[in-house]
Amino acid sequence: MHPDLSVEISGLSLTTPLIAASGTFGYGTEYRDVVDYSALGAIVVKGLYLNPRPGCPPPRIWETPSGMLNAIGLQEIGVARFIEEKLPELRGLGPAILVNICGSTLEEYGELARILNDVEGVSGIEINISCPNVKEGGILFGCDPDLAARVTEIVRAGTRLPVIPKLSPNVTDIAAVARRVESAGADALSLINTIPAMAIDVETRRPRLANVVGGLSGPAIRPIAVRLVYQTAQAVKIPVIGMGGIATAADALEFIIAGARAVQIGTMNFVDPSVWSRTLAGLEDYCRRHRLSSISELTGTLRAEGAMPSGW
Amino acid sequence: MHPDLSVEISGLSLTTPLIAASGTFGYGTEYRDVVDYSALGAIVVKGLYLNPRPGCPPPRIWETPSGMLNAIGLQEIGVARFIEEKLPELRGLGPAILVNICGSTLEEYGELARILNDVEGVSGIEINISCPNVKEGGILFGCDPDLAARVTEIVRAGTRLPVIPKLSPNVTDIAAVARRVESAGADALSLINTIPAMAIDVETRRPRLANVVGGLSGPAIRPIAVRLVYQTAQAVKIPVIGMGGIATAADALEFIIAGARAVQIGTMNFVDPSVWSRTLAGLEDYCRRHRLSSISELTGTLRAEGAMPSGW
Amino acid sequence: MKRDERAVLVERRALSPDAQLLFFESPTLSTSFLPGQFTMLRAQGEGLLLRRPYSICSAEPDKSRFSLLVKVVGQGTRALAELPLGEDVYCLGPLGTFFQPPAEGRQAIIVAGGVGIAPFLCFCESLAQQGMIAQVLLGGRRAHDLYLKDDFLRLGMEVACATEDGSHGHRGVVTDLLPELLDRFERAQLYSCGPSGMLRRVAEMAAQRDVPHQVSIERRMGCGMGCCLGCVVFTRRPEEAEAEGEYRRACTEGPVFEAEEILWERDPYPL
Amino acid sequence: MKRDERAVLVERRALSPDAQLLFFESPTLSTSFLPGQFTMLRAQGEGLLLRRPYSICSAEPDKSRFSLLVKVVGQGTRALAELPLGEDVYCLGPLGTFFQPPAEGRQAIIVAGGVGIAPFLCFCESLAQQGMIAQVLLGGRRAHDLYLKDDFLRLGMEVACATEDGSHGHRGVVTDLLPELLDRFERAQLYSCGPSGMLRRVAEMAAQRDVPHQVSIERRMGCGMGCCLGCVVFTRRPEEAEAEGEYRRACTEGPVFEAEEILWERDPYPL
Ligand SMILES: Cc1cc2nc3c(=O)[nH]c(=O)nc-3n(C[C@H](O)[C@H](O)[C@H](O)COP(=O)(O)OP(=O)(O)OC[C@H]3O[C@@H](n4cnc5c(N)ncnc54)[C@H](O)[C@@H]3O)c2cc1C
Ligand SMILES: Cc1cc2nc3c(=O)[nH]c(=O)nc-3n(C[C@H](O)[C@H](O)[C@H](O)COP(=O)(O)OP(=O)(O)OC[C@H]3O[C@@H](n4cnc5c(N)ncnc54)[C@H](O)[C@@H]3O)c2cc1C
Ligand SMILES: Cc1cc2nc3c(=O)[nH]c(=O)nc-3n(C[C@H](O)[C@H](O)[C@H](O)COP(=O)(O)O)c2cc1C
Ligand SMILES: Cc1cc2nc3c(=O)[nH]c(=O)nc-3n(C[C@H](O)[C@H](O)[C@H](O)COP(=O)(O)O)c2cc1C
Ligand code: FES
Ligand code: FES
Repeated sequence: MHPDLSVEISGLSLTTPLIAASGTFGYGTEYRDVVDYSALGAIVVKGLYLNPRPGCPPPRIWETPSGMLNAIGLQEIGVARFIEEKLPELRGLGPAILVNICGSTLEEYGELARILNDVEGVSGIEINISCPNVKEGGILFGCDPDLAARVTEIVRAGTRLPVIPKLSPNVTDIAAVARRVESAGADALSLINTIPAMAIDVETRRPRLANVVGGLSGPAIRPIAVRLVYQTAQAVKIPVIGMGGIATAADALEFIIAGARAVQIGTMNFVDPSVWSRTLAGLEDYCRRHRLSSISELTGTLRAEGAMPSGW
Repeated sequence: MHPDLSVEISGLSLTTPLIAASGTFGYGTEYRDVVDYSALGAIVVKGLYLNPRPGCPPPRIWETPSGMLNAIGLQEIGVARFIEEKLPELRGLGPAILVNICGSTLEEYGELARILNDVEGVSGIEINISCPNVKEGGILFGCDPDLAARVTEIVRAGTRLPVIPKLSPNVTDIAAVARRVESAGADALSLINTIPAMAIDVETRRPRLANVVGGLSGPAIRPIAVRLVYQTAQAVKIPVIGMGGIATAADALEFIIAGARAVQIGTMNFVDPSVWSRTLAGLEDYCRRHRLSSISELTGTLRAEGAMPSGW
Repeated sequence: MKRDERAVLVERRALSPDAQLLFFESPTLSTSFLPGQFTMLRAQGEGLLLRRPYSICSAEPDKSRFSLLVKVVGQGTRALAELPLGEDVYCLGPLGTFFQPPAEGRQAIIVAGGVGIAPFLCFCESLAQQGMIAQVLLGGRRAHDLYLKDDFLRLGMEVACATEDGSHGHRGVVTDLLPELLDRFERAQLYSCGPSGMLRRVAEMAAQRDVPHQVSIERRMGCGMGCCLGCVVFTRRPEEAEAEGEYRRACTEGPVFEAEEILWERDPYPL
Repeated sequence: MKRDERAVLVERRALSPDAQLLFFESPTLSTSFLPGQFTMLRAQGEGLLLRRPYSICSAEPDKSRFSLLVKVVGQGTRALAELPLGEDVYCLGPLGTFFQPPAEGRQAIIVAGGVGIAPFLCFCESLAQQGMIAQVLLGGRRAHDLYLKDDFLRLGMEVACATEDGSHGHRGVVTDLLPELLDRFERAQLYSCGPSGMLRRVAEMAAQRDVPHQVSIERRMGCGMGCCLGCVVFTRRPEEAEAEGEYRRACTEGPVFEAEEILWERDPYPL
């Protein structure tokens, strides 16, 4: 018997638990020649604001031990051009389409939610709350539980689509933020976004990124991401989508066992576009070996009995 | 001419800017056969409480991509046995001796400071504030700026030795914590302690660490640590000691250019005990090539002009 | 069509103490690319995360072979240079834009430095097949950095060289040789690839004399597929208003750009 | 004295599809260790961070050679198994405690399974030099897991084997063979190394019959130098009160412990 690899996330049915992470899969069509799209349950498109944005100057990326830094500055084409130019081609490809939205103000998030609400082919909204709030000196919405909740409320009010705030790892207490956005009406949560980090060219004494600070992604951050997913899944009742450095089925399973219903893959798709089919095959094999009729049975099944987590 | 590699940290003179990180160099004598101690400016000994502690059950460590997880649970012998059994041997070895202190209560930190104040051979106190506060449900002192400041005050009141709070990376705003402990009387700051993280054996569905969550160290975290040191050094006037995944002179230089006066090495000493002499030679070579008469001239000289850090 | 294709290292040829030509065999890449395009790959076990971009240097389609010119500058290039014969790598490609042959009646002038020489070997192969002879200017520090000089000569190209230490050809930078050629060929088409200082100098001369100029730009690349937006170059197309322009992707809208579209002052230190 | 010493791989001998004996040459390690001690190393370019612990298996001090028995279970052991001859590794050692020879009049009985066989070859070499003959019980899944059987025989040891599939010797676990030997030798000294289930079974039998038992314990290790406290085993020494005991380091107070000091129930799943 085939194990059931489909998952359901607050009304959103996905054929597989594998989702392309925002900002790493463009507007969804770029990898058509080399990725097996039938392995993808959904695609989250590059973060969109209301209007196009130029992004940061180069250099924008740098490789670090088992990770990569990026400071793209959310270069994007604006929601209108996305709907007009990109979405039609994307709709026919199979995976569900989730739109990652960004705002400089609370109002911008609300406006984006209303615009996307009626657009054919959009299955859900992921809210990128790791954006600077221009009205409050650039503090990231996601680093303040109140602001994170208000962004969620305003998006919730603007749309009937599933609303998925994407949490920033850069907070003292992720469970507190998770609970706040859950009460504010989130249907699910996704995490983690990249971790603020930097590198320096010591010969020139310049930062490796023109923006000085960027976001760290890739296998280096996986143990941090698994911990944050575990803490979040224990704090909320809504489904959690986990990500951070997934490269293999075993990595995806770590997130699922820690509490994720589905997972996203970003950086490792750059390294190896066969990651999707390899990972899906690995999940299927695991379900068979462990006699699971559905991958969903595995969510949150960490055997932490007897363990007494304390300081270390 | 020999470049001057000695550094001065709030009255503490170190022959080199390289310091052995707490918990990775035991009580200081273990590496005598294989490490060139003349390359070390100081040794921070394993975190000490007032009384001996058994530590966590095994498994206590796990390797991750370019990193390692540990949950030792602060197994240690208590300050009295340290002074009696370990310190006499350690005193003769050359590097300055810094004691890393831990407390379950505010009072315990104060008591340790008073005890160490008069002990011959102890040159300074590093305060490990990443310890659970037993009186407040186990929250780590270091994750609450108020508590971090109160720990610093109480230690400050108990000793004339230089007081160096060691900051936890697991906070939303490190600059805020840094400024609070600076006002509370810290002479210098060290950072970063390990980042909370976990890994799972998917075949058994058990955590890789008996304690479930542990601390991530090693090269994987270096870009995060450099960023935190940069933000901290810009927020305070007191000297900063940087660490996190340093493996080479270039890595140490990143921290120094980002704002550190000295650096600590932990995990990479396990991997390669020659890291000390290699790194020191590399610093000397760098000073020569860049015509620096003293390594201290390099602290905080990142050329970030023109860069406009914003979201990414 | 782009593929991620297994390629086996079948031969290597040393070019200098730190550069070599590596020959790979793979099913389709040797027949599916155009000169100027590149591929992304990493050698197994090199300990790095991201793939690295390499221009396709030459191809023997009948043998399903292509070559890459690799100069060791870091861990990824070192691992490739040390890859044992018979080992395989996965090559994602062909990627990016390519050099357009010169318009009727224009003389091709190529200015190349260092590893920037790589994409021009296959380009000259295709020019030769069409009976064209390009003027090839090669630059480097020392004589041994003038990679593939003899291969260009064998294809019938006219080659002139410059070295910084004067050990071969003109002593100085390769762009010193350009004015004379531009005087000689009134209707020229310039091509360049190499260090960014060289590219900018060529672009200035081309602009002064209003000569069309295709330039291949190097950037750090994360994906090569147009998705990470890590590889951008600030460009302004003729149809875009004065103040406008945007960051375009060297892996997708490039690496070969029309030089007049590039706003060089927007990348102070791009690598 | 501990050293971090360069060792060159000079020979390899396959023992089974996934195990081999690797011979290294290095200045002092072959003459400075005692049987039961280990060394920590990593093969270059294996992509791992931490070194891995390996027991020293045998030594030829006159040739400055020692051997390690390596079974492939993951990335680190695979890299070592694939290390080309002539390559070097840095070996930190000798580390840890060692097997004490049996007290006067006691018969040495060794129970070893899998890679737990490794430390006993040099131990038996030293027993043989002192004119002693140990009873060696080897266990494994199949015949080919009974590593080094012939080497023990060549040293004059008495060897008995057990395999789970019955392909060689007794069908079953190696501890099945122990009661008979303990009946035969009233004054015995037990030694064991191998899977933790086996060690616990031997320890129970030893305790029942009050036979001294030295056991070598495997733990994940971060440093091997006593500094990370990652490798601990819960032990209670005779002088410690009933309720006491503490976590001791397998790299420093071990890997060889007196079995009676180990509180097995404090490690439900130690690796
Ligand atoms: C389209 C394109 C085609 C290329 N074709 C070739 C080719 O045919 N042959 C060849 O040898 N190289 C080529 N390069 C350059 C090559 O990709 C880099 O040299 C390589 O990525 C360096 O990898 P590394 O791991 O060895 O060095 P790293 O450790 O990544 O870096 C070492 C040093 O090289 C610099 N560097 C990093 N990336 C680049 C880059 N893209 N260009 C220049 N310097 C860089 C770094 O700043 C650092 O100082 C090409 C680059 C591009 C974008
Ligand atoms: C004192 C001592 C002596 C040893 N002597 C030998 C020897 O002579 N020959 C030999 O082949 N091996 C020996 N080992 C075991 C060896 O260290 C491990 O097999 C090795 O660390 C695995 O590394 P890896 O990178 O291949 O596997 P990893 O990728 O680290 O792990 C692969 C699997 O092996 C398990 N594993 C990890 N560490 C250990 C460990 N210490 N013991 C058992 N399983 C482990 C992991 O849980 C995992 O499931 C010894 C261990 C110790 C502590
Ligand atoms: C180049 C790049 C661009 C990204 N852009 C976005 C973005 O626009 N919106 C967003 O929410 N996350 C963005 N991310 C974060 C990823 O979606 C993901 O959260 C993160 O990279 C961790 O997953 P990974 O380790 O699998 O890449 C970006 C990541 C990278 C590497
Ligand atoms: C095994 C281990 C034990 C540690 N114990 C302590 C400790 O007792 N007190 C403390 O302040 N930090 C402790 N640390 C943290 C280190 O001192 C250091 O902050 C951290 O490991 C980052 O540096 P690194 O990447 O160079 O190891 C420990 C780290 C490791 C790996
Ligand atoms: S390399 Fe990723 S967009 Fe060009
Ligand atoms: S391995 Fe580090 S203390 Fe034993």
